[in-house]
Amino acid sequence: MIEFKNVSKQYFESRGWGQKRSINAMDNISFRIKEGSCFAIVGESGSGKSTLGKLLIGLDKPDSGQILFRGLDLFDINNQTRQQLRRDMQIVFQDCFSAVNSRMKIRDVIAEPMRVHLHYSSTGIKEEVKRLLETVGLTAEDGEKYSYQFSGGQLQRITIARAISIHPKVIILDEVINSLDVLVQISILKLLKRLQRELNLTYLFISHDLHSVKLFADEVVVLDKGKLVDYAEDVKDFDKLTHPASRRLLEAQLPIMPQQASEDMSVKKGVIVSKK
Amino acid sequence: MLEVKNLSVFVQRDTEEIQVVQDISFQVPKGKIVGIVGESGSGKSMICTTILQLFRESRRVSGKVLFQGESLLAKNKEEMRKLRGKEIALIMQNPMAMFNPMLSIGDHFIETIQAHVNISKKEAKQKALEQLSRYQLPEENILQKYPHELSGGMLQRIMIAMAVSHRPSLLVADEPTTALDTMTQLRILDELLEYQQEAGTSMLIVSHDLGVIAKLADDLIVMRRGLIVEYGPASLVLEQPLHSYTQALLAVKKENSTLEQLVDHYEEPMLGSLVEWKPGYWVRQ
Amino acid sequence: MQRFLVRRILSMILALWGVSLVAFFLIRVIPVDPVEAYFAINQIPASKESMDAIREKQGFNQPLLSQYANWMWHVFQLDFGKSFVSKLDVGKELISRFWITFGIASTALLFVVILSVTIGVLSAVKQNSLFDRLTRTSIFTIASMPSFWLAFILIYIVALKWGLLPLMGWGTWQHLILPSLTLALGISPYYIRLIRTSMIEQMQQPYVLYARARGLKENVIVRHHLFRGTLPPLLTSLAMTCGGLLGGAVIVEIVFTIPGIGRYILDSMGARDYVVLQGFILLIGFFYIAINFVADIMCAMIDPRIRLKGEGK
Amino acid sequence: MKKRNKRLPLIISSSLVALLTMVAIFEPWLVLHDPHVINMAMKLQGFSATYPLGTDHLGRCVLSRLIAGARVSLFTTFSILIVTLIISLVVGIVAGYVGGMIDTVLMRVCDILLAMPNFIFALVIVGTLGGGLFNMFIGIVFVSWVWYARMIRNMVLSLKEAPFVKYAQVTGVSRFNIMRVHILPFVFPQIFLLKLIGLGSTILLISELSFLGLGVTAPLAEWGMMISDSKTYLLSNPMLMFIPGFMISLTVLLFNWFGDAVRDALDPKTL
Amino acid sequence: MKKLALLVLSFTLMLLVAACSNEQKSNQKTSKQEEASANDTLTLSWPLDIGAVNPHLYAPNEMFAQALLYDPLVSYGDNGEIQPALATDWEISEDGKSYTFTLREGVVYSDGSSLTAENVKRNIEAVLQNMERHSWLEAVSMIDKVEVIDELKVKIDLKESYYPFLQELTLIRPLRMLADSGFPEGGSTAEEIEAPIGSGPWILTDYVKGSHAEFTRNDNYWGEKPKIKKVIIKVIPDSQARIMALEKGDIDLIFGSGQLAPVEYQTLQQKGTYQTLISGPLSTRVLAINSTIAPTNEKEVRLALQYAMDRKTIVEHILNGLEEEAQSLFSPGFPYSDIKVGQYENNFEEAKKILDQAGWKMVEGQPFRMKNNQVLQVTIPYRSTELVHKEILEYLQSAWREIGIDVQLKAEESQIYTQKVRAGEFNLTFNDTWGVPYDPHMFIRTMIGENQLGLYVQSGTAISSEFTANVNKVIRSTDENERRALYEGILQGIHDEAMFIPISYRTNYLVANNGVKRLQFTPHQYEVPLSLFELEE
Repeated sequence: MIEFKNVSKQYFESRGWGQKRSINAMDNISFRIKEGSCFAIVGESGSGKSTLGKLLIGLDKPDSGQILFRGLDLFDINNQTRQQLRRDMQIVFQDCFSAVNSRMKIRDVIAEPMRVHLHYSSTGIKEEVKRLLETVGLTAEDGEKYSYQFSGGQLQRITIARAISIHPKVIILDEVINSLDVLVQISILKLLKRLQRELNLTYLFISHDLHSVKLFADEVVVLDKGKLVDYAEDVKDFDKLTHPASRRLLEAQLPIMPQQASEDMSVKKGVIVSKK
Repeated sequence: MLEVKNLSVFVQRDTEEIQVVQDISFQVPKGKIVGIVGESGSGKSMICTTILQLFRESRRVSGKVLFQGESLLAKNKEEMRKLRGKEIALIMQNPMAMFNPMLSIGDHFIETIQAHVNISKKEAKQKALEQLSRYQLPEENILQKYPHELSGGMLQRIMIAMAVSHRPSLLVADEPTTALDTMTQLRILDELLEYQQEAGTSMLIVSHDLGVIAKLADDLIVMRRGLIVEYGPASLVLEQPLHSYTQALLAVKKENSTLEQLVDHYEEPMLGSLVEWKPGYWVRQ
Repeated sequence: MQRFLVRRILSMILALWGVSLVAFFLIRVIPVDPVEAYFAINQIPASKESMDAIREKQGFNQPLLSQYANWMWHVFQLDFGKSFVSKLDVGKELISRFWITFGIASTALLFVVILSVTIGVLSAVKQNSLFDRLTRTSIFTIASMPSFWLAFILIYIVALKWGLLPLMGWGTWQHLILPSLTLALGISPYYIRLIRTSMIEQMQQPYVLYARARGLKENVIVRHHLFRGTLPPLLTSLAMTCGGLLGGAVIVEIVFTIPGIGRYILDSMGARDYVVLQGFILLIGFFYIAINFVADIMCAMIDPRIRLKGEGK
Repeated sequence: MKKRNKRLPLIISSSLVALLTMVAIFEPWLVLHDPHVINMAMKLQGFSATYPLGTDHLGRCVLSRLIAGARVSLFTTFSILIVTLIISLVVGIVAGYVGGMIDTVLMRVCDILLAMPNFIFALVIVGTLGGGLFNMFIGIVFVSWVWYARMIRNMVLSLKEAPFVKYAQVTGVSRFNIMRVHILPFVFPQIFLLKLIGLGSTILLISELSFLGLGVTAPLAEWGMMISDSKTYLLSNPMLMFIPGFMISLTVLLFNWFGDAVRDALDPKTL
Repeated sequence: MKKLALLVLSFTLMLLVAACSNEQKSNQKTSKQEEASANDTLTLSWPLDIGAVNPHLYAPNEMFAQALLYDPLVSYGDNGEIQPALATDWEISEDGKSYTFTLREGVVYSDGSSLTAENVKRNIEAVLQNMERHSWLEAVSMIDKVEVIDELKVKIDLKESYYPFLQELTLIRPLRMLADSGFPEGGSTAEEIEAPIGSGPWILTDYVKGSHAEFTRNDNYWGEKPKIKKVIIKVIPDSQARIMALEKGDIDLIFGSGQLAPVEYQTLQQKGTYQTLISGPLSTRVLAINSTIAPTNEKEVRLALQYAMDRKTIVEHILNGLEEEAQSLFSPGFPYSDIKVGQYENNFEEAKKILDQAGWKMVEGQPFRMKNNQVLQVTIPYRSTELVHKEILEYLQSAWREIGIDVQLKAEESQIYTQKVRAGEFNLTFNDTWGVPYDPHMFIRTMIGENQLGLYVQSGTAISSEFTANVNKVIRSTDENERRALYEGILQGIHDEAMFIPISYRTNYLVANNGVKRLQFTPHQYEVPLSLFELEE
């Protein structure tokens, strides 16, 4: 369904006196996402996983390579097709509080994409908003409220409702559960799983938390410093992830065990070099 | 070392007063680490700031906070100031925001040292360097660096080095690793643990992440909506949690759990009283 | 830092060039013929021939662009031309008057800094106290008076009734006080508010909380953390105000009869003395840009975030 | 209790502003005498029942002229407010959101205009165009939109990075709608508030230009002009100069207070 | 923090240094000033800086200061009589085209050099060199050549005969004499002079631009020497400031027309602690009526306006009795002002009657008179800075409303006003006569000049062509009787066609503290007779 072909992207950082340092955000990355699957991309911060999401949704352009959606090159299409693609692809951000315009009522927030893409009557939109709110576990009355009246979990449900309102094929989930409480994370993941089944969606799940990936995704790739370093067809098979970067991510998962156990863990020492 | 008795905290919001911490008692014994875990809004951070009396909004506090036998709540501003940083040191979350962007690391370090010891700037700087080298941050020019030139992990480590520079008898860590990368998080926790064991300091650590608490704590407190749900030795609580809420939290972190099995919300009211199940192990019914 | 400097200097040059355009063309689009104006202020009934002769001589009948080029060429050699009316060297005339105005403006600035820093800091620290309310109310009341009005009151009370200071004119340091005080009182409230708000905002910052957590003394917190954070916005707007001070000096110079640049410019405006007005705009523009440049550099020295902005994001 | 305290200044100041506006609007019905009619026999009268604030040097009712002056002063001030608000919003939002060449050009223009102190620039413009209400209006508008436009642009630049704007972009909402729905509602209140606080200084600027003989001219009655008209009566009839001066101060104070009250009511943090 | 403190400190220091450098300069000034302010010094205020005091140029050189330093060949006495000054004697040739002046012996400039015929020639030629600037003045454009006859005799040849030539020689500028050492290199005074060196009663001894100027008595003066040793002129542009300075004792004297508003003069007079004095008529405040545009192109309308002028109220209430009601265009005491042409009395009923007869009728429900659906509306522009004009016009606006005339006042910034007037965009406007020695000939002459205000006044009238011819004739006539007859015709024409509405005669007035003695005026509006004042011992 979606294919990345040798995609590279560099960012430049100026160093004064016209000197520039390039940072490889994505370095010759290729992979393919099957329709109806949940494809996870993991990596530490700075590994290039957010850039990948940005490119796919069209917020940025790659330096080289192609990104194909159902065989169409995303960066070689006319405006009409692009508008259609915008309907097919939606995104949900990590920071749900700033992903919603705080001056708009929730019903207008949810209706916004519909007003662009679907030619519903105003009553039609009203009905649809109500239906969507109920689908994600909220009530019709919530549509009259503003974003600051909701908790993070509820707001994330609203952004999900907004994303599915125009019947997209693909949704990019950019660290959607990271700033939420543990149990709320589970409820959002469950909601997303249900919607995927009902609406036949394809997910691109971007995360740095392998544990949630394991719970939620089907396939996984690991990014490290802009390079695709590891791939597992089934997330249950974490053993297949052998690259040091993948191992680091796995080890960083703090196991729940009593304190005594950690005593024999070797403590690494040294200076952490600034990434800035 | 630190004893909290029947602590309740009320916060003024608009017109009503909300009780954010309800009748909480626990103690941090000398040389031990006590961890408090709970989701956002459970009141766990309130406890830290109440102990140190560091808050901006109007709060009403009842109960007792005893530090080395003295009531902290009875102390005046200047007495509290002298305790803060010297006897009770605080490590806070989001180090990027905690450092004044206009002051260099050296400035921060020196003013911290000078706050409690009457020494010259030069000596303070010397002390800062010693302290930094002890924590594997020996580069001299780190003192000249400004906060935004350093990574969050680095700043957090500097924060720890600063916190322990007066060898406090109690270290309060409020979400010390929350804003950090997973890798860095691990390293910071190791360092904290190492310092605690070496210095024998008592420590109160607060986090929403069970993993963090599990790694450090001797005693563990699970909080929800201002109440203690479960309180006991970490080994016991983690291995065989008694309360269903704790069980739900732990289940998420289990290696082999699947999404379907997990509880996704916990709405049961907590009306029951806290009972001592075993000596030193309390659970709410 | 170097990159920051280079960028600032480049934009400074660009702005200066723009100012020269404004100075030249804005003045030229005005609907009054300077030659006619010249005869009018002398109340001389002029004939067409004599006006044409002067136009010819002054080059007013050449295309505007070549006039501009010619003017700029002379400006580069620091020659601002001769006044159309008085026939005196504009550069010299402007500079000699500029120092007087600058004297007033800088003394006023000193007053502003002293007034606003003391009152601003104190009222932020003692927020909502009687002192805070009282000083702020009185200073805001004073500031709501038109400056010429305030000047009259000051002259009447301090100079005429009490006889403490000279009424008006220019000469000793005593002459400096009332005009600059008038200017300062007019704008201090803005700074008091700025410092106060900024300090109170800083108090909300997590690093202040952290400073308390480390047990720092309150006065150290005020000095190191609160006041320091107030400096960059304070400096930036003080630099902006330098322009405002020069502008406000016009009125003060009128009321106190000080032979400064403002009065000169008002007279030249009446006479449509192009050459003077152009030189003036350029001079003030240059001064203003230079002051802002200095302020930016100072801000960058105080706030490392600005300084390093040019070097990587 | 606390809440009411905060509202109180807003209620009082806004009703005073409303009152002043009413006075300005209903001026023709409120004046006791025609503010323009001269009655030499009644010149320089003191306070009386017929002339509550006395008469001026041409025997006109001072109170009536004060009321008529409120109309001119407020009308000018408000129209300056509205026009600068519109210009700066359009320029700031377009420059900030559209970016590119348009942004560069607009901002360079702003740089240049900002390189001149406001008052002096206004003075040069009004002085060279010649005095009068309209020229003064032009002069003040010309210098006062720039700073706000700059400010708005910077606000827009950071808003542009907000995820909800990014979302609107990737969903295909039109540029115009993004500016209208997602940018304007965030920029407008802040700028309006700033302008409201700046109203007082606009009134002062008008009166100062009038004082220099560059502002409002006869036959309109305006406070600044009333002051400059009665300058020569400073010694013999100081009240003639005092009353309009007092009125200006009062109005400026009122607007400053009103602006502060609005801000405090909106943003409890800063007080 | 230390770095910061250093920064702030250095900035403050910079400011202080800048401020101090000014103070030092000014400190020296004051010490000098104080030294001088002994009993032999008179201090007075003047609204403007005296300028470079170039005798051959105009603004920003102040006329009164030029008059203090430089002498003319002949001077203007009472009733327009020409009196000797630097020239003791002069001969006029038969055809009126050649003037030979005999210079006074022993006149020395303040630099010690003597007045010579050569020097006079140099001065006049310097003026001629800058012809475009002076062409407005007939006396200059008429000069054909200047010849030195001998050491003390100089002959000026005119292109045509021009009777007011001697009168124009008395002008303060541009035909006064500068010492040779005052000429800059190259000899042209068109732009600047080397130094202000004249032969007048005063010497400029100290000058700080925009602040003050100090004049010291010229002890070698050829005429009657001033009684006072020193005079300091302080620049105080604002009348209120002047009054306060007088009250504080910073100045001794305020002199001149318009330096105080009428009400301010009255207030000071009523205080009783000062000497106050008003001069005789110096020039006339008149309203000029444009005869080229409607509705003032109708003679009836102009006549009605003449009758509708209540001079009494204006003089009494606005001018506070400082000026006299004007009965004629030129005040008594001017050449040819004894010609009687009649006058219009204030009579509102008469005005209404004339308008009714002319077809301007009051219509029911309309505030103003109408004719052919046109409202009787007159536009009067004025300089926004002229407060007295404004008051008079505001009064007229209100008074003329009574008889159905709609007065539109247009306050204009000075230069714009001038342009409007030159373009004839007015029905009425203020146009004061010029005073001695210009009146009446210069005033009359400009009425036929292109783009002149006076042209609009006369060219729409029925008698315009005859009027123009007469004016051309009168300035070239050499015969006194013929001149008189022509003036009679001209003045009568002006009156009959109601071209100007005289309002009052302008005066100079002064307020001085009691230490100043022998206060008086001269007929020159722009001269301050400092040489005549005395100080109490």
